Amino acid sequence: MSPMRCAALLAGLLIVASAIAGASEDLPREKQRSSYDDMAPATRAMQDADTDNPGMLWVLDGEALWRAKTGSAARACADCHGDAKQSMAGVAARYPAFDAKRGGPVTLEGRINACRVENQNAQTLAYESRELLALSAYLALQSRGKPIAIDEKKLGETIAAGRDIFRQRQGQLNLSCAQCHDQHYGGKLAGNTIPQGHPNGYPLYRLEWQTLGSLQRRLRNCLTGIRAENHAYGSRELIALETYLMWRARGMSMESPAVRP
Amino acid sequence: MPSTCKPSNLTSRRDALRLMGAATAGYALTIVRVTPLAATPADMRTAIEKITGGAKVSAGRVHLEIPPLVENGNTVPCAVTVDSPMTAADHVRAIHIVTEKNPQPNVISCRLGPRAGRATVSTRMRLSDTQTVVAIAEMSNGSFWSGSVNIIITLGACLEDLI
Amino acid sequence: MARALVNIPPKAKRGEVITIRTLMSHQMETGFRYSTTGAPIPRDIITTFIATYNGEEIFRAELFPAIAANPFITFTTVATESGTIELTWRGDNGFAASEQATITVE
Amino acid sequence: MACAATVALAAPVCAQNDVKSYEVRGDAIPQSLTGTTGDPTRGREIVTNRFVGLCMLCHTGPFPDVPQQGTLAPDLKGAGTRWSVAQLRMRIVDSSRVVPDTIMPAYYRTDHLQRVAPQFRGKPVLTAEQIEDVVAFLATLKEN
Repeated sequence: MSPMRCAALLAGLLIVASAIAGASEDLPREKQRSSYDDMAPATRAMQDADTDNPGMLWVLDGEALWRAKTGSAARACADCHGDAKQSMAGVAARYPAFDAKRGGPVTLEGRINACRVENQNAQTLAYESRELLALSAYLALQSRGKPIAIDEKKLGETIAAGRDIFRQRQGQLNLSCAQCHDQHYGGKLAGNTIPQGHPNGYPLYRLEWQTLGSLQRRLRNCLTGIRAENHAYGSRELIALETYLMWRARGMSMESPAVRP
Repeated sequence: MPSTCKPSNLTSRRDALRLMGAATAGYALTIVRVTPLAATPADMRTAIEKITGGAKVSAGRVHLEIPPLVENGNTVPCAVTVDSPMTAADHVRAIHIVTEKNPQPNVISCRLGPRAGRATVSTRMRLSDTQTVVAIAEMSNGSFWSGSVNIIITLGACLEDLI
Repeated sequence: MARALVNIPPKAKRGEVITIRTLMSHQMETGFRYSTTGAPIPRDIITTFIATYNGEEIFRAELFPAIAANPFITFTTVATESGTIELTWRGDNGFAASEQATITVE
Repeated sequence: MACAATVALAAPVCAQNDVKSYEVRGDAIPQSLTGTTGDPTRGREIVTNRFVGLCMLCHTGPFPDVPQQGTLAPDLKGAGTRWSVAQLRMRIVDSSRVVPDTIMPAYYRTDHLQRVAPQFRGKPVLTAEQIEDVVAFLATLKEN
């Protein structure tokens, strides 16, 4: 075999090797940086003032829904949980959480829906519905300024599964989440600064969307961008990715409802 | 030496790398790129003539503030301030914002008067492309003044599926 | 649910220029977009915003599709007397919403 | 011997769906994928269109009409001086054969990819004709 051929084959081998190993370290905590820090002053101002932050429109809805009796049980969230400002303080910063009954992770949206089914005899709410966004925004607001803390002892396997997805090259463009958000953050993808991709502000108001959206919507956007097959809302894969990302952002302050470009 | 061309036989490995596997049922990707019809600078001139009734527009007295870095054309913060004492005798009657390349030139038309105290309004607008934005003020003496700014729009890098 | 976020200072000195900040929840569908089936999505926007102070109009705006979703409008007014400031939004498909706030002027 | 053992794994250069076979020599593909020379004018359009060539999402280049270029990849200025036509072709067809851990997608490869969205499956990012146009255009970027 000629050296040239050999070199080509070796290169091929390396692709395979790097795809399998993908072995980079997790983003160190001392390098964590909220996307807020990369935003233009005008966009920051929009997040900072509650009366300028469009996400607060959903919070107002969420507050009303928290108190509204719903389902055939005619029970409001507040009937069991009381004042969310006390009972829900810091809760969203711990989600996805380990759900003992299911023996696995549950997202904030998943918990809201489980509560509706089990305690209110109400229908589940669809991802990205106004109601689910409103309730999750209202709950997430009660964690604003609180550090993200994921139960890594109980969710270790989910975190590991999420990390694998984060590092998997995929799609027609053959990119992994890690390549952009661990290795090239701060660079410009066209005019857009690549963020580290911390989910510390969800649900958030994205100027591009002109509406509030969940982390899973954002993850699906990225998968579409790299021309990859998408994962369904609430799928194991997106929950794993969400859990890993929240763990990766551990210690960072919650900003919900954040504003992002 | 040419590389050989063999059918690649990686199906099983690829499947193994599929991570938890299955394609999501019922998934349908729909990429929607909205490319609206664009107005032209001539349409903007027509819109301005409609506002002024053909009167002369002088450059000056109107300050259009748009942050230097517009992060997304779908939500562009802007503020218009007009130099005016805002007294009963000398005030701003109206402030208009028009654009050059949006599907329709008009953005907003505000009516105000001496009770405003200051001639300043702000809003958030959509800009479909990098373009000139013009603010026009109608004064109580019937004169028209304008200020303009060229805005560079950052386009999102990725398209998203419509939900 | 037509939610609004309105910021009007509850107290002001007579003659003081106050800033009123408003945010109204509305998608502001432009009428220039098409659905996935290629059908045009009809326009659905807020067209008019009016502010009155003790019944007298102090500010009015005509809105076009180029106003971003969840319209944000700020304007100023001179605090003349104690009373009520009322804000009204009207739009396509019979959209109507209003908010009131009282102001004490000393 | 190691090489021989990896033939099956490392032979991505296969006629699969819309991808025709091509011959690699060192870090270059000497022959045009279409048998003809591309059109640099069309090539420029592809390179500067963020929805077709995608180049400017990551690269910077000497294109004053393209706002907000990327900063993730080398400046395309002087690409035609740095590389021969054959080397340019290789780097667009499958740059991972030159730089294994590159973030640059292979523009003319449909295998060794995972979880490709259904509408892109079996399709390269650009067609052979488009790649030749892009190569022809990049070869004109001589200014350093």
